[in-house]
Amino acid sequence: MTALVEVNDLSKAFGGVHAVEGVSFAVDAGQVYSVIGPNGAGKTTLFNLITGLYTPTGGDVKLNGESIAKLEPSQLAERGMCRTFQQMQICMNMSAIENVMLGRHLTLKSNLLTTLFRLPALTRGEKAAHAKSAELMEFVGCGEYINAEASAMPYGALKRLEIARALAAEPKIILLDEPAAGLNAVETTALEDLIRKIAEQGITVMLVEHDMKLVMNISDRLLVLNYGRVLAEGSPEQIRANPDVIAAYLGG
Amino acid sequence: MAAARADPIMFSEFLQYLFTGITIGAIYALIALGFTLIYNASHVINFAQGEFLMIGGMATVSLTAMGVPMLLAIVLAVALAGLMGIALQRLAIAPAKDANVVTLIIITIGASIFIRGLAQLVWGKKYHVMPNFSGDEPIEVFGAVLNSQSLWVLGVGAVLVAVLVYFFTRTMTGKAILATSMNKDAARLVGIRTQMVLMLAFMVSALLGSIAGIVVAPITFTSYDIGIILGLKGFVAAAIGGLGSGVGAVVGGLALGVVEAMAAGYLSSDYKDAVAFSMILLVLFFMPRGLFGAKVVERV
Amino acid sequence: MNGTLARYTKKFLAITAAGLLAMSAQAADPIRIGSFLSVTGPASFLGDPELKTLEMYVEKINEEGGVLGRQLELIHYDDAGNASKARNFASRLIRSDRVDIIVGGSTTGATMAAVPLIEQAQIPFISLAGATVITTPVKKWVFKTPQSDRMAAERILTDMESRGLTKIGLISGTGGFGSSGREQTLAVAKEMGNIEVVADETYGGSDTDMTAQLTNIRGADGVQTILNFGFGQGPAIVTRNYAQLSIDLPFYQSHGVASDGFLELAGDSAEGLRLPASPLLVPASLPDSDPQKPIVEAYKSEYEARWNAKVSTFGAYAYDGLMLAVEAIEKAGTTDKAAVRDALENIQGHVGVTGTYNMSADDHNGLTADSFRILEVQNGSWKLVN
Amino acid sequence: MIVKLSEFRLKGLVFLAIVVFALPLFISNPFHYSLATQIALIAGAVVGLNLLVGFAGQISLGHAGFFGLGAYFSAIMTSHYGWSAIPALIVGAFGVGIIAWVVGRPILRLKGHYLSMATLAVGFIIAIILNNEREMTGGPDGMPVPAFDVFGWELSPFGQYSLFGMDISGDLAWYLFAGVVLLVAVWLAQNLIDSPIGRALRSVHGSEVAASVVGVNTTKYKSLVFVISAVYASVMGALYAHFQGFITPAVAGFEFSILLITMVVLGGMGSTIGVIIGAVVLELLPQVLADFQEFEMVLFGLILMLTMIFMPKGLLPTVANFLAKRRSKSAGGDA
Repeated sequence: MTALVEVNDLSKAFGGVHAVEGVSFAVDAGQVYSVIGPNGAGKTTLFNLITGLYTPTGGDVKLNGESIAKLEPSQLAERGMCRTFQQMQICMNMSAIENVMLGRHLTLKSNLLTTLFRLPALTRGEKAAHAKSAELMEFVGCGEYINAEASAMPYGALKRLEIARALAAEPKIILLDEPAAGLNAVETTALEDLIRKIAEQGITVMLVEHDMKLVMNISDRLLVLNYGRVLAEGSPEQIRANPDVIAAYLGG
Repeated sequence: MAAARADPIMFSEFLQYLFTGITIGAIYALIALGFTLIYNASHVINFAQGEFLMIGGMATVSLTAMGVPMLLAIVLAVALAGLMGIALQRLAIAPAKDANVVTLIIITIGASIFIRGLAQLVWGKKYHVMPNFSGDEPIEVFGAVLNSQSLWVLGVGAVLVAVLVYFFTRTMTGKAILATSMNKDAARLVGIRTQMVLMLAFMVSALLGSIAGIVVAPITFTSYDIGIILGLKGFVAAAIGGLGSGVGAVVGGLALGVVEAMAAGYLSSDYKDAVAFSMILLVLFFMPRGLFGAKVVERV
Repeated sequence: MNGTLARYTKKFLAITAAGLLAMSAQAADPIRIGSFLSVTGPASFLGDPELKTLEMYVEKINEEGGVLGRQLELIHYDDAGNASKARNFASRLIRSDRVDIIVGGSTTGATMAAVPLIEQAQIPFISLAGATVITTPVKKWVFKTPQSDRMAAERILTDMESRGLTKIGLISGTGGFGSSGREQTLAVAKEMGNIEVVADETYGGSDTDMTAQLTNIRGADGVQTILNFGFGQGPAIVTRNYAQLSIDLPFYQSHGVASDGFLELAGDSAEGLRLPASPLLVPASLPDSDPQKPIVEAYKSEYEARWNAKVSTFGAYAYDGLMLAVEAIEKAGTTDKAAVRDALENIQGHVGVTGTYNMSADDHNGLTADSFRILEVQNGSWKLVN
Repeated sequence: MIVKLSEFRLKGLVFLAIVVFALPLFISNPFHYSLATQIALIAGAVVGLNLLVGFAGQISLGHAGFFGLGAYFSAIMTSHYGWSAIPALIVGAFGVGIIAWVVGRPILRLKGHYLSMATLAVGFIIAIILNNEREMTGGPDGMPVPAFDVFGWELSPFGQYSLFGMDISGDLAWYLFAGVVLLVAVWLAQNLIDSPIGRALRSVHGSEVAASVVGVNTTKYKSLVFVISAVYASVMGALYAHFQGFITPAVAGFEFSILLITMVVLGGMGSTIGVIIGAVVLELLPQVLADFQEFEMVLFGLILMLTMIFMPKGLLPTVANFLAKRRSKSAGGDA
């Protein structure tokens, strides 16, 4: 069986500085796969490379065996890859549920004629998208904001809203960039449950996270980056026992 | 070699277009530098930039007409423009600091209409002449002629650029402006009063604009509405060079001036402005941030 | 909705009818003269003296007892040289202010934008703009006071011909005046046959340097003289660039710059250039027998005394426009629009500042090319050549 | 709990319809109709521009170029080639759409001020061409435009018509026509906004990255909205030309472009009714200020500046916000 995501010798340099260098790993379908490492280790850069925001300077990324290194983010979404961001990307000019409905974009057939004259086909699609989005908001735990404007929502709820939007696209794999950052203990526990529920639906989850407790609890496998290179890779137990990792975290 | 006989004439024509282009280009460059200064400090495109030019020229002309000696008139006019720059930042830009980019553009457009309206009330609608700084006798070079005032424009332009370079690399204030432009919050953390810096940027930009307005007035004449088109051309030059780049502003200005003159000379005077505008589209097509614009990596 | 409309229409008609009755009842109501002028904007050098002229002469006429025993009321708007604004203000003058006659339209664009409206509303209109198209073909309600650019072109080219200059380097502004003048010059040259335009360059209204265009003209094959058609500050820059390049070909400008303001801007560079103009610039050189002399002198001295500014040819267009309107109203004996229009069309031998007007059913301008005098700049001032 | 999907969707449109049809009860002068007609047509173009600027967040400083192209295409085809106005308008809109698409693809990659610059350049080039091609366009002095005709029936501001058995003046007829055109323009714009396409457009403004990672092809949508707003401008430009009866290249000029975007920003970006208010204010202001004569320019600049400083979000959103706050305050007091 081939891995869902396969990263091969991936590198990215910004004007001579290597943010990511020679990174290789594979993620199997259905896994919760976490990327950890100290600040500046290249975790977000790695995510940006995988999701098409950056073009790699070397190496390759494969999704389901297809090379995706040169594709646009929107093309990756078509292939079932979705993500959230460390610095949240919520459309503050839209209502909460519209943000989630945006996630339905690829599943909605939009045609200029039906749109302009608001023909029944469009209203039907919109009603369904609305219902599905409301359901997803309940699922991620921000059901109380269904009729709210995004700009009126608190930080924690926005983080969950962003996950709901990614889920709305019905992805095969979802990449979460520091979903627990800025959350309190209660919210973090809720997030942990949410990630489990997502994984239970068969969606592969990739995670960049600083909260070690969360990461160790839910990950199937971990990748440790340091200075843009792979320091270690393995199960949570293996990582916990890895002397290089301990040195990097404690000594660094 | 049949064309050899025509060569000297062709060369002197070319030289003539070049002189014309460089002179007008130097003016554009000075205006573009004003845009760049304010853009760097505040990310605002100041559509009232041309009005500083107008204030410089008109105030000098009206003061000399009142009998004030030329040099003193120039100093007063520049000071007036500087005050105007400060007032613009304090009264119009600072109170709207949370507004988005387009809103700020409209505010500066409102300000420019307001300033122009005031100038029209005070100075009237007529065009005015300012004498050349050093005689009307043109200088002849290889069959092409150069207005002596062009040399003033180029010379003053070069001095201003040198002063700006010194200001930004050698003085605390200049460095503070640069630091603020790179990262406002960090600048504030290290104790830079960013509002003060913004005010300074507007003032320096106004000084620059008014000096440009004074040195070009003998060539272009001056009137209450001279700032519109020159301001616009300055913006064009700044965009060609890359917003925020001092080198870009100078190169962009000169390039725009030379292209205009060459287009008028060799292509069609009807379409010379269209040629200049096509040039921008072409530049931006290949270099979306202008010739020397900073490459910004979007952080997500 | 429908009922409302009907009611509204009835109401509207009732008000209009009442208004008409009221108007005819009070004969002492002022005569309303409407005007839209380019008082600001790029053509303000036209609109500004025109407005000043209208204001001072309406005042003066009122002091002297008005017209038909009624006072004049001037209602004026600034179109800033913008054609849509001009149309709007024309509409406002006709429909809201209900003026009796319109004297205005500083530029051809502003005039032409208002013409369809004026023709429909059937109100006499005296334009102050120059282009031939305004009165050719004749439009029933539209008249104009300035000579057309075609006459200017004829006058200039004839003068050139008489000096043996047949190869012209033409440079013109891309604004309405320059562009229409260019077209007329090309057309007249073609008709005259022996005149050839060997270079044809243009410049934008706010260009600051025309050296490149002049260099091109200088290099044109066999060029003998240069003609600049344009107005605003552009021609002054052309003149200065011409002098800087030390071009020694005879230089002509159009009537668009026939003002002392131009001489101030162009300075010494203007020395020796010729242009067609009204005698307003040289009243002293007119022979005493010239019927225009007293009128020109009076206008000049009155204007300059009142505004403490140099008189300009463009203000004179407004003077002639106002005086033609007054004469027509007096002749018609009423402000009835059709009667005033007919009177306007029949004006003969009206001596104005610009020239002597002889209107007719197929000439709503009433001037000939002879009304232009050729002036030359000598020692920094205008001299009458012929 | 769930769904208020389309309940109040067309609130703005209904409000606008009431204003449009009630206005004849309050104005009593053909000049006012003429002004109102002109405002309605310009407002239609502004509604289109708002799709681009307010919803998709892409600045255009050259939109008058498309307005002018539509106006001149219709003027030229009807006066030089004997076309009827409707086909001229449609073919013109189609052509302008294609031009916008061709131009839009490359320049919409640009961001922020660079996009402003590029659109400004496009607008300028169009205006320069209209100014220079005298044979076709009449040059800077402009050209007359025949009356608007539908299947041989002419709509002229100077005519007399009968509608449902009632006599109405040409001015009123044009006003009603322009009002209906504006309502249709608003309706189509609202439909577009409240749709997957509209969401995609707004997301390009809200967060282009977010849009792209859920599969929105941002380049495609930016081009689409650019084309749509250009077509709006073209159609309104054509109608404007026929209404005015005479056009000059100023309809494609830089100043008019700035005026259009100022209407959007002043009224309230992203609010369809707001930008119409912006158009109304900025068209009426010069009429009001005309009485101040030489102070007109100072006052106009001052009013524009102050409004934008104190209402940076635009007139309508600021007022709506203020009312909402007061309402919630008084509601809080009741509770």
